Amino acid sequence: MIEQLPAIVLLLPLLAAPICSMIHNGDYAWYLAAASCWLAAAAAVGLMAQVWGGHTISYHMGGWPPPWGIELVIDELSALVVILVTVFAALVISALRESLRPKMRKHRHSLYYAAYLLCVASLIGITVTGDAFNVFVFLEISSLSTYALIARGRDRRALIASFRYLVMGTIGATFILISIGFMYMVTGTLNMADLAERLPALSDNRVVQASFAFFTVGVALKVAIFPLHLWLPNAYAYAPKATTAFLAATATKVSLYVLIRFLFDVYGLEFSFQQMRIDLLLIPLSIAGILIASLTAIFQTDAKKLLAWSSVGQLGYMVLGVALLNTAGLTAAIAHMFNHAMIKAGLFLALAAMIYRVSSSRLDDLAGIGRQMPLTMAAFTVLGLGLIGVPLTAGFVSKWYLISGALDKGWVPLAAMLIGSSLMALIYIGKIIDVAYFKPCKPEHAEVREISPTILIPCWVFALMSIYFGIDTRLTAGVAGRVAESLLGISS
Amino acid sequence: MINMVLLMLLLASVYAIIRLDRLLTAVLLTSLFSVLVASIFMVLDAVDVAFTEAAVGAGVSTIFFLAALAIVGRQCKPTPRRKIIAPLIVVSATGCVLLYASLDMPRFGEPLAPVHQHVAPRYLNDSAAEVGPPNIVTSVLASYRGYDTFGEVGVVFTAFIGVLMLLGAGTRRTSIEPPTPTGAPKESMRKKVVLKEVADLVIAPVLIFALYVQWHGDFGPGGGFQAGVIFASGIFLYALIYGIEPAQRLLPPRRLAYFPAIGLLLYAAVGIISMLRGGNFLNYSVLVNDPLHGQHYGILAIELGVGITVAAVMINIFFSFSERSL
Amino acid sequence: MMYAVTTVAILICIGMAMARAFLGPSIYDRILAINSAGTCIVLFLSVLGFLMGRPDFLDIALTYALINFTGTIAILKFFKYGSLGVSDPAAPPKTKVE
Amino acid sequence: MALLLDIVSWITLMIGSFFCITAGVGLLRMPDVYTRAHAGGMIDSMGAGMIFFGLLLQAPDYLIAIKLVFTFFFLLVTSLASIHALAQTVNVAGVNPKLANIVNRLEKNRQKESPPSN
Repeated sequence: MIEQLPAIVLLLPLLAAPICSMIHNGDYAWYLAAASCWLAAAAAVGLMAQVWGGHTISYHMGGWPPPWGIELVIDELSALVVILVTVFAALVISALRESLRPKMRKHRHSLYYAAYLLCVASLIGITVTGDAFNVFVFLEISSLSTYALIARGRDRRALIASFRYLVMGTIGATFILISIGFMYMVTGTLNMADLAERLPALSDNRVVQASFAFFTVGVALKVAIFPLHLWLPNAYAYAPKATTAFLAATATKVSLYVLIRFLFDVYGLEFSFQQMRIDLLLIPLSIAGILIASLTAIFQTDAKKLLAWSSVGQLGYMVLGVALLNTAGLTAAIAHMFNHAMIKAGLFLALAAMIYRVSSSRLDDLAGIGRQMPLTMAAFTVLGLGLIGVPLTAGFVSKWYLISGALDKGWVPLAAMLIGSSLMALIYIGKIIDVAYFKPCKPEHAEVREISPTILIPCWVFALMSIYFGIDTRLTAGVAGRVAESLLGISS
Repeated sequence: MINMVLLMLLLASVYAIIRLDRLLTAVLLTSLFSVLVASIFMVLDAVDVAFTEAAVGAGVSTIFFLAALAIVGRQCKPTPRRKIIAPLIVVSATGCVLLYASLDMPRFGEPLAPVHQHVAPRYLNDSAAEVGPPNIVTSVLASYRGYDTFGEVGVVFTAFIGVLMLLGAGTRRTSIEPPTPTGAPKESMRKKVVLKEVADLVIAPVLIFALYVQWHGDFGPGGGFQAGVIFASGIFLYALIYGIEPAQRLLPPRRLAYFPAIGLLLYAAVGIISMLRGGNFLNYSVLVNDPLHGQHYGILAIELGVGITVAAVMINIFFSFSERSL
Repeated sequence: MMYAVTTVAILICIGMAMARAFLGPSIYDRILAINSAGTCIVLFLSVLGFLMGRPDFLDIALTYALINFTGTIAILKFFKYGSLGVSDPAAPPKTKVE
Repeated sequence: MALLLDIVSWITLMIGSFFCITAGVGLLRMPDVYTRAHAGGMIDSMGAGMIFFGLLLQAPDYLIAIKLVFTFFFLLVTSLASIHALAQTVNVAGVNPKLANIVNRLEKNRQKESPPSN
């Protein structure tokens, strides 16, 4: 049983999805979906327990040894990402039921949960696999299900946003496929560990270089690295309320995980950073992304778009951490993956609760909501402080590592810029808090009440997690530090 | 030599698709393009791939394109010049990188290329003893890399969920009278008679051929995916000749909507049974006492799952599209 | 040898049919030309199987011969009604089915 | 015997090829849809028929032979039916054959040229 865990964590949501689609009663479908998500989360915690301390599990699909068959590989990094995906999926789906209820027919709910589960399963699949082509297969599932989820948004603009994402996502996926094909062409294998063994000898081969270029661009599209982020703000802004919380928390993070995996493990440190000098590309782009996205966020009048632009900026932090190429930077990137996912999921969920009550995400309409919905807004404030990076919240931990990574390199201006950008986060989060607490409430929203506990509890769980992981950093920064050292080849 | 000629024809068809501005023509030429690609795959000896391309690209996707055109209209607006620039840059950059990479690629058909040296020899030499089917492509797809195929079925299923969420299904509308065709009704009836007779003649063989492809996949080219597509196209033919309503009476959409999930679950069930019998997921060798027999049963079962899912998804999508365009 | 000559003849025919598909002028010409090109490709695939000594290529030819028909009918129907879902008067009466 | 089969195959394949090329030229050079449909039908009937017959004589086993027969049969039936349907659609859409115009014109010319009857 225990040795089957890598397959089980993936199969739980993947099998619940078709069953959900067959259940016409949306309520039963929700019970099944939520149960499978929570069980998968438990399995993920079990996986983490097995690999804790730097062990690796290898699971041979179909009993065929790699590189002939497909291998699932789980180490601390992938276990962390699996926990991120499953736990947050479980928390968000608990809230999803309430936010879906009024809009669709019952059977539509079941289909919605099925698409959601497929998305969860595919993200897990991408994370746990040790096979390059398998990454692509599950990337397809995740893309398709994400398009469907986004397109179910409030109005026609959701369809347009989804279509844009579809076009860009397809280009990205094609690039990734070309890249994997090229790698196979020159090595004859698809297994990641096997590729890592064979690629260094071919570092002068132009096919490998081209595959690297295609891969970076393709994944950068999925991660939404500046300037390939154009699909993200609209997709997040027009996606259905609570779904945004899940997508913002997990989808881009898993893509970033793929980027880290391939840059460090498959292509190798030397090839990626010393021969191709990917850091020279990523550092300026991520700095530009942080500044421009934060500035744009400040000038947004729509709360959802504001948070979406803030996501682009926060992804910049993570990419910057990767590109710094020292232990502190990489620790920051990985820890921030987890912390930001947690904070953004909570923020979007709290926002979803407010939108659910006032049916609009414009800042003007949220005026005075802090008095009508004090608990939701309090959670939002706590999470917002985390996003800014106030001490004793999770956001502070990752920013601290990032700044020390910049200082390790001796780049004081960069550290100053990071503090400056945190101030920008203070401004845009402050904008929402200001509107919510200190503006008079609109008369038509005078009747607005507190949201039901099904959404409120997940919100507060995220908020409390954000504080807990600001104090106890064993799971986030601890794992991230060990992973960073092993990725950089430093034996501790 | 044949390769070069086919590639020239392929280029010509691509040029035609780009140059002709009517969408219907573009759809027609796309189907031609797919057959040419299938022929090239054939010349390259990739029979299974050619099979899929011929069935999907030339048949089903043409029909889906048409169904989509019926919803969105036939004309496309001319793209303004400035909007062409960004895609042009992306495409040319991609082309340049591809050309750059082609400088170091192994020579065409080179037996010493890494692809033939590392993983492939075991598939070629040992698959008959380890897995069984004479068609090595089937062994690789269904057993060695069965998990990928499972994922692909998942992709098809996800597409189904997506279409169902966006277009809806089972929303049977009251029948709308078909617009009377311009021209002499007598002649149009006569046309119907010829087509109907031919369709009656062809539909049953198409379905039987689909079953042949389904069960013959171990030996020759084919398998669940191709079989599903061919089966679906037989149903399309029925729906096209007799109209969508009789086809839906034959296959009620409400019940049909279960089948994609059933196919996927059948595939997974094989994997789970092997897990219960102590092997890893999708390890068919432990299904029965003799590993080779286990592989055989496992492959047959999962191919059936693939076939059910693919056929049901295609038919469902077709119904959703056609209902929408009424 | 004889297969090679036939293959060349068929390829020439495909080329000419494609030229007609490109030239048009009416949509009917294009449908006709593409139908003919499809037939030629079926012939090509069959002969190619013999040329390369792999007659099981015939499966693909057979598939395409069957599927091409569905495609052409779909095109004609689309052309006539502007949709694929219209029921035709030639449909069997409701009582007959089931 | 084998030689005889080879010779017959050669002949039929060549006839088939000839029909294919002729039909291709017809597709290109014929003046209107109806006449081109005739050329297109030629590929399906004579071209395909002869080539499949030639191949049939060379078939190594029964399965192949049966598949050849089936392919030819379906090709013949389906492709000719679609050409027929196409021609019908063209006719219903109101396109007149060009040759008909020529015939009409000739008719008119003759009427013009012939001296008035009274």
